Amino acid sequence: MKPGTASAACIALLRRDLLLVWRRRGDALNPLLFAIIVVALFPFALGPETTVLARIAAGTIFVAVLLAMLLSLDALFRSDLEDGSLEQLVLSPHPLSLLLGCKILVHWSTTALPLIVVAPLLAQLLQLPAQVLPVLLAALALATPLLSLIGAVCVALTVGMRRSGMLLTLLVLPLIVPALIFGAGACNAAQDGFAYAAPLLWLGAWLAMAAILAPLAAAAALRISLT
Amino acid sequence: MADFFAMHGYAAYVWPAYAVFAIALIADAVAPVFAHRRILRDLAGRLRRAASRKSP
Amino acid sequence: MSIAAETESAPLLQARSLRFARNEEEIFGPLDFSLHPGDVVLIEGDNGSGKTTLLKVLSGLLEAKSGSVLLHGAPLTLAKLSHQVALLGHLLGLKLELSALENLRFATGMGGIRSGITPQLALASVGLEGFEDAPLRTLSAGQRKRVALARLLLVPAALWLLDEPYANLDRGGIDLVNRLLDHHARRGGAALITSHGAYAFTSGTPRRIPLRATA
Amino acid sequence: MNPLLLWFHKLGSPPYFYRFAGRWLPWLYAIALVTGAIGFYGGLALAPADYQQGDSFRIMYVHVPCAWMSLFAYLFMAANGFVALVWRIKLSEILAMASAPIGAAFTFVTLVTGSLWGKPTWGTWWTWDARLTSELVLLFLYFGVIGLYHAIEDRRQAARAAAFLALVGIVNLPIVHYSVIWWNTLHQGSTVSFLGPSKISADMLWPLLTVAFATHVYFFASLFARARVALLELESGKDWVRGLLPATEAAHG
Repeated sequence: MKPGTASAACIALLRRDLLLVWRRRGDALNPLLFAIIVVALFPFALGPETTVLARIAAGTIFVAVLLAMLLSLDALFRSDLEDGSLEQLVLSPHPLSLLLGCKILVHWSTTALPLIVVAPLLAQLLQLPAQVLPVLLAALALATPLLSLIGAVCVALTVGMRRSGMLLTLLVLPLIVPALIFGAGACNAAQDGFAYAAPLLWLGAWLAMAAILAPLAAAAALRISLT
Repeated sequence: MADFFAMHGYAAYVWPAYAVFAIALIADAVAPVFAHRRILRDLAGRLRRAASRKSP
Repeated sequence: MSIAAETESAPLLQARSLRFARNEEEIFGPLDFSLHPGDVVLIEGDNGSGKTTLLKVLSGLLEAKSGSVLLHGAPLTLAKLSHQVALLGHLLGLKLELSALENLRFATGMGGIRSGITPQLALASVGLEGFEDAPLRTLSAGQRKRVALARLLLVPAALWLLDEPYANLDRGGIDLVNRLLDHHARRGGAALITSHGAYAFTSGTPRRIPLRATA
Repeated sequence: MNPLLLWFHKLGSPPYFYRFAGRWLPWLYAIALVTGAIGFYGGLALAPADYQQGDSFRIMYVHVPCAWMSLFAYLFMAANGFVALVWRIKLSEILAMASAPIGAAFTFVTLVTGSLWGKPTWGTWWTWDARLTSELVLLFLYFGVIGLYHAIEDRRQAARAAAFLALVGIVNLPIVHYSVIWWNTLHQGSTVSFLGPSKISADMLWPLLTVAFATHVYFFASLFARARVALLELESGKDWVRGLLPATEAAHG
């Protein structure tokens, strides 16, 4: 008899969830498409003037990426709840926070990572100055995991509800205001020639804290919603 | 007195602020009173129905 | 050593004046029973009598209103119990996009595996030889249930909590469940089964616990 | 047992708290009304006009106490939420959830009065001043807690989930506040701080503190009233609630 180890469980969970995303890869593209469409709408609303677009580029991309991720957050535990996998997950012998951490990692790497990859394209659409692009990518790389982590806590709280979309938005958005402020703020500072390290460091510190606390909080929240 | 209510031209800002404060707090204070009555009424109705079901 | 002896004699699972309430409304209780190695116990009750809820309370998914659940004589905590308990609910916990084999590999990755068995062997013993790589979506409800039963065979859990294990199964499937239970009991395991009574055991007479909603 | 602990223990029992809160309720409302009236009289009539802002500064006497209360109510909610989650005390769940709508009301008043103050001071109804922006985020946090509480069917589970959200919010609140301050200085907004603490003279200060006292007392009055309602709802099957009924029946004839 071989009892499962925590690392084997994490690997099994990561493999299964990535495999599931791969099998439903059409759905996985939706957030990407959403972000591109949202960004493409702005020039229609504001006119194609380069200076105007460049001014709002970083903020627009940030908002579009966060909204696109929010759109996909709802599904984080939905299918697991519907087919009973979530029950099995909660009952598994391993720390639930660790397992949820794996699920959050999968969420981030399958929704945020593609968004970061297309961010240069979005930046080009909105005429973001080339020297700001690295700052934008760094800020996105730090801010998107925060959304996955904090979002997971909120999803865990709303997991049993049939229509949680609007409520989830209401729960998540106030909590991730700082990510938007620091992330887009760093880009704006870089664009205006100011120092941009401080907000990025703040994001990093917050991310480090959230990476530890959020999975624990998500596990506790999930236990509350399931019992 | 009229001077007091005029607030030296700031009446349009000062009095609405106090009005909002008063309205919000009165609404907040009244809501539980009505809820309290409604619950007791509902409960009494439920008990009456239960009693009439037992002894028709 | 005395501790070991004590745990030896303590029942695998014990419920002591267990009650459960939802929104302050009593669902069942008080319940007293114990399960020793080799026991297969049937919980009988009508729809809505709280059978599924009881299994969830015993597995630690739901919290009892009062009373206690003891596992090997020690109070139940989620972390401890889950090594030894396998729950099969109405929802099977299987992914329809994945094949039977992929589902089982995930289960063994999560919960470990018994010695002397492989996912392939488990599938063969529930009569699904040749369906290893078919996505679960293409299988029938009964066949999916069999995959879930194969998971029970693989995962090293001494206590099985089975919610309506006979549902969706044909004659052969019902026999299969009985054979698995028999095997499990002889191996020193124990099982708690719910049923609303439509299915009869084909072999042996298990202990029965009637469950009635408390008025 | 320590008599104070014993009393707290007794207070935790729903019927005892129901009677206790019912006895105190009229007194609390009366104290809040009287001290509030004194404070407002002092603020509106006795305090001298501000040399810069003229009489518009008198909005301070509603705005600032409400802003304090919006934070106080949140802290109170989170503290009770913590107790509810750790020690599973039913009364704490109820108190946490009862303070949410009161806190939201205070936050709302803070925003509206801040806006009414901003118009004569800054020339605009809304400015993204750091404190106002934080208040706005706080209002959304309140809405989230209230929304979550009403979206879950099981009352106790709902209270626990919402209390948990309140705790997540309180961990996040300092980060929100700091980020908003940073953002505000980056954008060099037209922020004129309402008043520096040193500028305020004693005859301006005492009405402010009196009103602040009144709002705190009011908070507990409203809290008790709401908690009584929630207790009745949650415990409607219990004998002590049924015991309340004959009297009300008789009163209605």
